[in-house]
Amino acid sequence: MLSDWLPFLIYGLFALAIPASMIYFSFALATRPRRRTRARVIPFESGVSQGQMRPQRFTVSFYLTAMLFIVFDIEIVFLYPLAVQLHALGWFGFVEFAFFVLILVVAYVYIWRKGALNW
Amino acid sequence: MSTTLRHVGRTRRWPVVGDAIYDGSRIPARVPTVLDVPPHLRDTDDVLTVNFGPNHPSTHGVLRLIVDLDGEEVVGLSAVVGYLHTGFEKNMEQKTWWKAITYPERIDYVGYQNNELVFVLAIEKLLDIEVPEKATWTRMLLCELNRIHSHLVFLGTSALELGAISMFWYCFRERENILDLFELVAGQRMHTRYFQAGGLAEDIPIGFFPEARKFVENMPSSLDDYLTLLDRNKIWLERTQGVGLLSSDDAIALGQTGPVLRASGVDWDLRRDQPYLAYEQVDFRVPVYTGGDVYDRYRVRMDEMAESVKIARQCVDRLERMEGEPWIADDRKVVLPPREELHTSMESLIHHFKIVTEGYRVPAGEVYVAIESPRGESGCYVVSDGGPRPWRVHFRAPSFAALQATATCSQNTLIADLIAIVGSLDAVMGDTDR
Amino acid sequence: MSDPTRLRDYGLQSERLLWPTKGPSRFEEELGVEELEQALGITTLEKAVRWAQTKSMWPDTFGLACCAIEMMSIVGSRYDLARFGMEAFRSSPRQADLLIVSGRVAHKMAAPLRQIYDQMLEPKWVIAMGACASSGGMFNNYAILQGVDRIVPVDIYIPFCPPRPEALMEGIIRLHEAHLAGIPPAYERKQVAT
Amino acid sequence: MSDFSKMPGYVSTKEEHGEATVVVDRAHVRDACAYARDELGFNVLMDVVATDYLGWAGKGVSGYIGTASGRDLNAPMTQGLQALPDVKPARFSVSYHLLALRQGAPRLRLQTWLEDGDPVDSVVPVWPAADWFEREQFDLMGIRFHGHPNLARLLMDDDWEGHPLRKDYPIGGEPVRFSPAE
Repeated sequence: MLSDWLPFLIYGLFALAIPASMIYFSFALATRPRRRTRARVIPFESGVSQGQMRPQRFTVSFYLTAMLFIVFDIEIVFLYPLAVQLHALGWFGFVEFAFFVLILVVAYVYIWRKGALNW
Repeated sequence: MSTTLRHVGRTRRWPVVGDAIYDGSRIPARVPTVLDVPPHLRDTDDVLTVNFGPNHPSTHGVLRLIVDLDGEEVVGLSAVVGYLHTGFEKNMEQKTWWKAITYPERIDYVGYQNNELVFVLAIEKLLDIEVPEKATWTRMLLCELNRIHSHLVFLGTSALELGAISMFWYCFRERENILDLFELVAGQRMHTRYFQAGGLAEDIPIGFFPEARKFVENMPSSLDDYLTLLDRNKIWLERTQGVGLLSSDDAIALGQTGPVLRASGVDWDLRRDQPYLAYEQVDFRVPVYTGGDVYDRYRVRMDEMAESVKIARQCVDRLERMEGEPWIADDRKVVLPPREELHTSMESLIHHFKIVTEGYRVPAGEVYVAIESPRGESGCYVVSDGGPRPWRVHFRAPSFAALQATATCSQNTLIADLIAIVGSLDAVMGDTDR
Repeated sequence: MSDPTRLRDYGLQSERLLWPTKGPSRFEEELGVEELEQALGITTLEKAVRWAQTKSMWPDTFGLACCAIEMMSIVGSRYDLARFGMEAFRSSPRQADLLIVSGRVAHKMAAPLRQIYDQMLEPKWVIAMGACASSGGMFNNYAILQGVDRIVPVDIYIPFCPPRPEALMEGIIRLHEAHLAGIPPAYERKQVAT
Repeated sequence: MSDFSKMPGYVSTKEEHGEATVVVDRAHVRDACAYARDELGFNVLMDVVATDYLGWAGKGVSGYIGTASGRDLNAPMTQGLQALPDVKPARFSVSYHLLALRQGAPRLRLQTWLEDGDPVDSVVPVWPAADWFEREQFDLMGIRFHGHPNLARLLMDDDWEGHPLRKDYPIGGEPVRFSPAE
């Protein structure tokens, strides 16, 4: 049992070790500033930033675009299992998935006609 | 040469500022260079004020734009300049004419030969000195090479900002060839200080013409490469066409000159309409486009590069036939006598001493000379009191006028287009802030 | 060691350390090659960190005037700063290690320059590129700051107006050598509040 | 050289080095510019320049050997002028360089003379291009332009005192030290 999971464990170990070492070394070897200057705290605004930017309201179109992106991006995640098993599923898988994509195309045409895509 | 001016001559009767400058003008009414936030947005919280500040990768130097954004759309803009104000004019008043020639190159540090030329032409106009043929043609050749150099820097950096990163490396490859020519003829890549009042500082070295011919032969093929790279690139066309519109009347009212004016449909080029140096003996075409957007300014500069290569070729042909001719006037009051003459003639020694210690004297008077620099009409207003030092020098900077059009061009555009607009106006901050 | 403010106090004669076949520099002859590391008291890890820092020192796009055009051409294909791993010109000071002040600094630009320097993270270096940044150059007047070292501690001064790309590269190589030899950045040597 | 005498506030004309200069009275600058633009067709304002003539020809005419008060050898350029230039009517001159975008590229310089502190009418309503030119001359030379929509410092810092390009403003900078001993 363990043997067929061993490669996965080694791979997981590496996947864990590399970011952990990066995080550790970036703290261990970093050279600390002697004193926290005010400039370090305020945001970088091409050299002329007065102070902390007051919380600003963003228009809703940013949020809308983000949501649309998520909807159509997650669609690709569903493609992976299909791609792996495409040969095994054969025509059934293909038709099944064509229907799934069709639904999303309907959604795409809807938001396109509603004008949510142009800014 | 076409002398009828198609789009020009329509002088409109312009009402007083307050209501729109004239019907159809897109210049902001209250202050021509500041785009005000529309009243319905003015004191709501939707407007986000952003500093397109002095240290920004896409502002080509230390220009600062205070941009009011409604989401991604630019609703307010005001430019703040002066972050590179160097006090050229004050310094030039303290130097003799001879030393002051070094300063203008640093004003517009991308089109530096043209700047030096405009000051030297102003001195020569006051002095009324006769410049030999070879010097005039060499100046024309170097200024045309500098125009290509300047447009290459424009193309490289503005394409880089719009994502065509490889254009930067192509343009700077050609630019290095031009800088080799400058180094060959004047000893230094930039700020060559090669023009004197009366001609050139030195004769042209022997190996210059084969190199210049080699550059002039294979430059057109590089220009075609750029066109194939960019002209049918959908992203480039999408980002530049229809962006930053400037009508011909707005361009004239805002004092635009050069490629920005020619891209707005006004057929005006000082090299053809007010020839200086020897431009009337050279055959070239002036590209004019009527779109008035970022794409047409880019097309004007691309065609101008091709025309400049043609002019450079004609200059090299002509200069090769002028092998032994004098390259500087021989008016001893202004021009240093040759070294070997100092050992023999007493007058040369005295002239040499007077010029070197006190500087030559330019007769009293005021003069305004204008030439076609890569960015537009670069003028130089010189007042002399007859002494060895200029009394007042003022440079008319094309970039200074170009930046006044940012408010007009950036109406109802997105912030991403602002980068394309500032890039297309091709303003050099040293030129703007003097 | 006396107040370590000048390079000479560290005995660095700016011999080339990157040039393997050059043989020991006078600095190493004085101390003898074997006990070089004990004498300077640096551990191999420290040396490895220094080596890593010199190999990817990202400059900040701080182009002011004519030197900026020459700084741009050093990224071009002929001089190619990518050989030193420095072709990524970062536009925000948070990600930049090296501030190349290329051009004349007007008084109006002095405050943003200082703010950007403060916002850079340690270890950070400053190269004053060109005569105008190093000493105000030919603009000895009311508008220009007479030398950037009035507001930021400078590591390397590069003469010429504008410096050729080779001159800028020479400055960068010297900076790498100084860092490899263990010389702390300017703000530590000159005890300047970062 | 076409006749400019019908220009409002016309004072005098000068033709030198092939350039026409029309001196206009300070109070009629805007009408003169509107006239130049509408009637004479100068539709582009190229440049607005202010010049400070404080101490003009102050050095006097130098004799063959040094000036009347002797020659200051360690400041070589103190020798006087060979000929006294013409006397200027007032301290400041503001010149408007105009261009007509038509065949032959006719150019004109409209010049007004004023003392320190005298206001001049702004020509922004005539040419919008004048906005920054006038702000720069106000910033560097201290010329007040009445009716300018946004007259503030352009090139210098907002809290800068004095107008740097005036002749009585010191050049600033530092005395150059040639040896560390000084």
